[in-house]
Amino acid sequence: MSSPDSMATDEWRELTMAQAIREAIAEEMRRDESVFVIGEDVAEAGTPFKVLSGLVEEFGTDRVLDTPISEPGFTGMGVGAAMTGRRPVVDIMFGDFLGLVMDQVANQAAKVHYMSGGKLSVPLTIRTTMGATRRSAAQHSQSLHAWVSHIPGLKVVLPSTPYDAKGLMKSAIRDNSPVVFFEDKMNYQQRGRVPVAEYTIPLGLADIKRPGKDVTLIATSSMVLVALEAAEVLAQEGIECEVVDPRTTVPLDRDALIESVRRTTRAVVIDEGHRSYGVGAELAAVVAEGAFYYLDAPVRRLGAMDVPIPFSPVLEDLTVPTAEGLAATVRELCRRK
Amino acid sequence: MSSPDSMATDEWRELTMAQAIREAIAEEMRRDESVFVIGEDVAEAGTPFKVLSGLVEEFGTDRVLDTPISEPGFTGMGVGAAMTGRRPVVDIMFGDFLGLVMDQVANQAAKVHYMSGGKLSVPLTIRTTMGATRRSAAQHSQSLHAWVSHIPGLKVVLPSTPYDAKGLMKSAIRDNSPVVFFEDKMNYQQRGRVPVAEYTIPLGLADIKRPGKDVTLIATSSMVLVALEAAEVLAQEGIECEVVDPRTTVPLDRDALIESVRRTTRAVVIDEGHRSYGVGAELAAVVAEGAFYYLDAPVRRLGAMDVPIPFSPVLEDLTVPTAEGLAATVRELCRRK
Amino acid sequence: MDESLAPPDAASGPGPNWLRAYRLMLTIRLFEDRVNDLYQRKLMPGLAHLSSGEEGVAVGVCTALRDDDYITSTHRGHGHCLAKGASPDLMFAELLGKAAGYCGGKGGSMHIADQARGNLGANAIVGGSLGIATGAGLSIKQRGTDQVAVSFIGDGALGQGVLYEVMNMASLWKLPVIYVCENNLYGEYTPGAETVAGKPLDRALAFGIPATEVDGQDVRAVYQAMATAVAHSRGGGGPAFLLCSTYRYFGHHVGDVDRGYYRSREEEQFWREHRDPITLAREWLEAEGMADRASLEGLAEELTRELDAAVEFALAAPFPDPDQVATDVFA
Amino acid sequence: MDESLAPPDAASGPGPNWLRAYRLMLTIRLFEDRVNDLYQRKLMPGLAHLSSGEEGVAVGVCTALRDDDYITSTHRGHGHCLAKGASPDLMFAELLGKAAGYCGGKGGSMHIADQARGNLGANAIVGGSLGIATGAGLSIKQRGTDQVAVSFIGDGALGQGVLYEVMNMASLWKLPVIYVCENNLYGEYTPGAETVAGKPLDRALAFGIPATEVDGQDVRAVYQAMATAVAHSRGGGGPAFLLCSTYRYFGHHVGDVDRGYYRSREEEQFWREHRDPITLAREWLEAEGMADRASLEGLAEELTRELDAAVEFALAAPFPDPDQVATDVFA
Ligand SMILES: Cc1ncc(C[n+]2csc(CCOP(=O)(O)OP(=O)(O)O)c2C)c(N)n1
Ligand SMILES: Cc1ncc(C[n+]2csc(CCOP(=O)(O)OP(=O)(O)O)c2C)c(N)n1
Ligand SMILES: [Mg+2]
Ligand SMILES: [Mg+2]
Repeated sequence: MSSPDSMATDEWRELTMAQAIREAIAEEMRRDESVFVIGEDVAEAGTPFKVLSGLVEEFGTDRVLDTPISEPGFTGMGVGAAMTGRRPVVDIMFGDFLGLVMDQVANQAAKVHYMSGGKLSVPLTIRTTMGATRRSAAQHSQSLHAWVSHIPGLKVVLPSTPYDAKGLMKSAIRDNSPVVFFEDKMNYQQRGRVPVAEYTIPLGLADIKRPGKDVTLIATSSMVLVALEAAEVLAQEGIECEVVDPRTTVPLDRDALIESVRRTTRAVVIDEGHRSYGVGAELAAVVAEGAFYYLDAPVRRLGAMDVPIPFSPVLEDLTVPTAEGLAATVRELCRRK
Repeated sequence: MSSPDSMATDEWRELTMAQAIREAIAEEMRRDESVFVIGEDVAEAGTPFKVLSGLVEEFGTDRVLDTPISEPGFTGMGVGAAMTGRRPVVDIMFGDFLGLVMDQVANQAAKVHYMSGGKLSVPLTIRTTMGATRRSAAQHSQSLHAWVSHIPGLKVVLPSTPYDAKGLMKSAIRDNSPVVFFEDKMNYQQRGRVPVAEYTIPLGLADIKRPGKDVTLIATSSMVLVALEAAEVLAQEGIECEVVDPRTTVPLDRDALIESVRRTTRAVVIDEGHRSYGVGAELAAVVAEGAFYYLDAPVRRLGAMDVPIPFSPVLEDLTVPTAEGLAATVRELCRRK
Repeated sequence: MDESLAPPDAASGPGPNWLRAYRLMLTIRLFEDRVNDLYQRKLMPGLAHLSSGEEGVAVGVCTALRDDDYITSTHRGHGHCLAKGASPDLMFAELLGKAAGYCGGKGGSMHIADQARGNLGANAIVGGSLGIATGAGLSIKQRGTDQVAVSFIGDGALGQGVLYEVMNMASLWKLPVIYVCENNLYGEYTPGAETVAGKPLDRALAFGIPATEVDGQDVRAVYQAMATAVAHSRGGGGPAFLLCSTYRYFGHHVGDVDRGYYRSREEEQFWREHRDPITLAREWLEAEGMADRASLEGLAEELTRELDAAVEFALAAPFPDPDQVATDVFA
Repeated sequence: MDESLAPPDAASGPGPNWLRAYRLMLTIRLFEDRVNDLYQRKLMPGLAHLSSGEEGVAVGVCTALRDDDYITSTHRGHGHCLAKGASPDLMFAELLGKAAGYCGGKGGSMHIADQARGNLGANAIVGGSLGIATGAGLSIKQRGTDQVAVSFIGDGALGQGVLYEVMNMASLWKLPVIYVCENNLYGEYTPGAETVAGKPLDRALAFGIPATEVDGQDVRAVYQAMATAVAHSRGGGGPAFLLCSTYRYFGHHVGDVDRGYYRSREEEQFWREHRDPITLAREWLEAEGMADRASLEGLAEELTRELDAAVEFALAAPFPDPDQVATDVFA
């Protein structure tokens, strides 16, 4: 039930990523009055990326709260509100600001349920952004999903299509555990088919975005698009790539990744976080271990360069993985027979 | 020059880890008046672990500053002082509190040098702790070195012996980049040989703590002791383990790790951070890729369970890697021939 | 800024059962004595931060609260937990890491929570529960109930920036949150005078939050000030700040025995002899003829038996099953 | 708490060269106009936050500083940078990501630093430079020099808890740090009135820090207040807080053109017509006979040529070599 074409509906529209996310939040707010949005410039402004435009008009300022510039404070308040009967959707404008809220997220939100022996729970959704090449420099371009993926008690979502974004956001809001939802700010205008009928996508299910037999490209968030682009090019050359999107790093659909790599015998992991000690390392380690006896070549990893993201376009463009770079890696991998 | 026995000196003493760290800081404070210590209860109290006892008596409260409980504030001040001619040693009492300072550490300290095109630099050392089984529960038992290891611009040190701790601390303080220095709070009383003569250990050099031919155990911080214990047991059974300690996750001595695994053809990574998306994932991915054509078995990873650290001793002890668990993993790995 | 709020009906009403308040304070004192004893006999894992000497604050504050009001607590939270209605036996069980404990042994001393009585949990991060309590206040406002949320913090938490972030929002949005600062003169081994610039009350007042200072050793004064603050917040008046001067008799934690380098024996003696909240309450009860020595001694014996039994229960209780280690990670 | 500090010699001395101050303000205005133009012509990568309308604060403050004094700046930092003595050509080069830029193109508009003139850098994290400036103050005190450190922040930074953490330490340790808050009435698209409880000045006063409010559109008033604060801090008096009321003419960033939903055209017009710092300064200079219309027009033409040349220089300058991407990660 996870790919559009398998949906039991024949009514579809084209939506942008931003529209799909807004629709998911609006539907959940209509469905459950305990859902509310809190963050900076989320109301009249609808966020700087206009993702939430229209929400305050429908739900009012009691359920779409503009805050002072106090990330630790309002994230902590989200935790407390979640512990006492609400389902907050906390907006952290740029993923880079996670540095300000890691105590609230990792020490409070993630641990309350466990520390209380299951008596208290934190049905909290934290929306934030990732992704470079917006010429926003080092403090507004990071993809820090590795930080939260490492903390037990947090679920982590990385949608790559409008369809996934809507279905996963609805599941995130309904989930009784804290969920961190990463949106690639460069993809808000990306369009895709979304059914008219309501649907959700369970957290923890990988999706094969493109089937193939020669090599598995495990890609997250916007890197899925990069992988699909590379796969298209490589198909011309007779290399059939299977593009697998974990969609959530926690829970991680290990079996799906390993199964694919066992079939193709080769794998490249591509993620936009910094390459070292990033999400890509876990994904690579998982398949390298799980598919060891099937692998015909070492598992390769592509990620952002291990440098702060530079402002200058000529430099910034060198830091992120590209379809060309990925295609070259795959060719080199497949020559090795 | 990196193992005690190869030192060009015949004068040695036994020191605890805590004494070795204190000695390193005291020596650097005598050597360079720009070095100072700042943090909570570091002066008269000498930290709750008494690591810094005696410093304030020798250097006074101008160079050993007790702060309010304001981690973000005094860490940020450490960055500013470092940018303007000082060499601060910032004390973050428990590694768990890194959640409060990740903005100062990752967005400020780590990026200033790069963002300024190399004009400004941040010769800052952040000391903090890691390690569980102290019955301190979920918010005082984490090992969060994966967070900082992922951020370009930060160097990360994980000493496993008093000898390494002293030599690496002196290098950290002299380094012109920000360094995060993790001390396992369970090891402060561990004793080891330290030369009387002054010495430093360069950051980025792995050390073979025990040579062996059958399997490589890549271990960090206190897990080195666990690995050595397991190696001793396994030696009785005829399995010769090589124990390799990277000592710094950034810079990472990839070649040393890969070279060892190519020789032994098997590897187990053991680190006390949570297993998923942890430092162990990077170490495993590095050797799985670099030694792919030499490996006789999949690279295994041991880390803390992916659960918040529970208080109850009977539960907490289940969450951390043990010599028995490691030995079992190695046996299973070496059966696979 | 209005420092003194108008006295509410709550306070001008019949008033609380002072014998019950006395009983609670004595329960806390006896509880902490046993925690210290368990530690010294190496029967308790880890450490604990005792609130002996600060009973007047916990009890005075919680006496002004309803069962459905929320509190968040600190690393020094046994008193808050008991004052809000928790049972000593299940608390001891938690402190010993037993399955019967409030958190199934997973939380321990620094994370006891008792949601049945609105206790959202102790916290091992200084200031860590400020966001939670203020968020509970937001939840109350959104749900339209007349509960209040109380955030107990120590004077050390005045150093944490998040306090000012949440006070700002609580004031802007008129949230029913009461910040109760237990000023026991020290943060770990450092005197508050070395870490607090200006006057603590001014920090709350600067955010438009009514703030009052009260003698934390006088349980009736604490109750009076708290009842006033509660009436203000319940009535939609927004947040309030209560600064309670008090003192911890023991070290920062049970293992902190050599305290000479940061505070004097004389100072400790002075507080124990002249400012003890339980002694002061007993003297008042007797003077008012609400109780006589004999009845209070009887009460002490009764509580002693009760708490000894609670310890026995906890010591005899089983540890959690190993499989519990992996449960409750996700809800 | 003493709000008004005693006027220092600095201020009662000969005083600054007001023509130079006027020149600086005009330079900033013309600089920002060109940034906006470069953006609209799609010649500048990314975004920029213009300080047009706030020139009086940057220039008034920096006129009271020495070359060796430190400043930290914000995302809206072009004015601070120019007022502290940076050259427009190297700044434009940085904004265009060129190798000749102050940061070799690696920083861009939000991270320009000019350590040669004590500018420790702009910052893209609201409140992100507060720790840096306060740490520079600690460094000054430890090194025993008579420098001061100035932290420019916007009113939005009043929401960041770290401000209160560092003000507390600056006050406790009497650090020579001056917090200059540019209150331009908005944080992005939200009015300050919706995000600030109580009075901003009270927040500094609560930490024992002398605080003054000043008309940020009157460069002489800003200078006077700043000179007083600087004398206080240089003399070992500790930190000071300056709240400057001002206004940004353009949107939050160059792309923020539809502003009707958060502020009115009328309001913008009012400030431009009646409260423009450059117009006010010019009228004063002419009234005082320090300059006549003709000479000021000549100056405007000279600066226009200078800044156009600076833009040309930056446009023609080469981008950094690709290998620069991997340098400067570690010092
Ligand atoms: C964020 C954070 N920093 C430091 C600590 C270590 N610590 C635990 S208790 C404490 C002192 C707290 O003092 P106070 O708030 O006055 O409470 P008290 O212990 O006096 O009751 C410190 C520094 C911590 N737990 N959390
Ligand atoms: C910690 C943080 N939160 C949010 C943002 C996004 N942001 C950039 S500027 C800004 C508004 C800042 O307002 P103010 O401090 O008043 O400065 P102004 O833009 O008005 O000059 C915000 C919210 C940020 N850069 N950093
Ligand atoms: Mg205290
Ligand atoms: Mg503003």
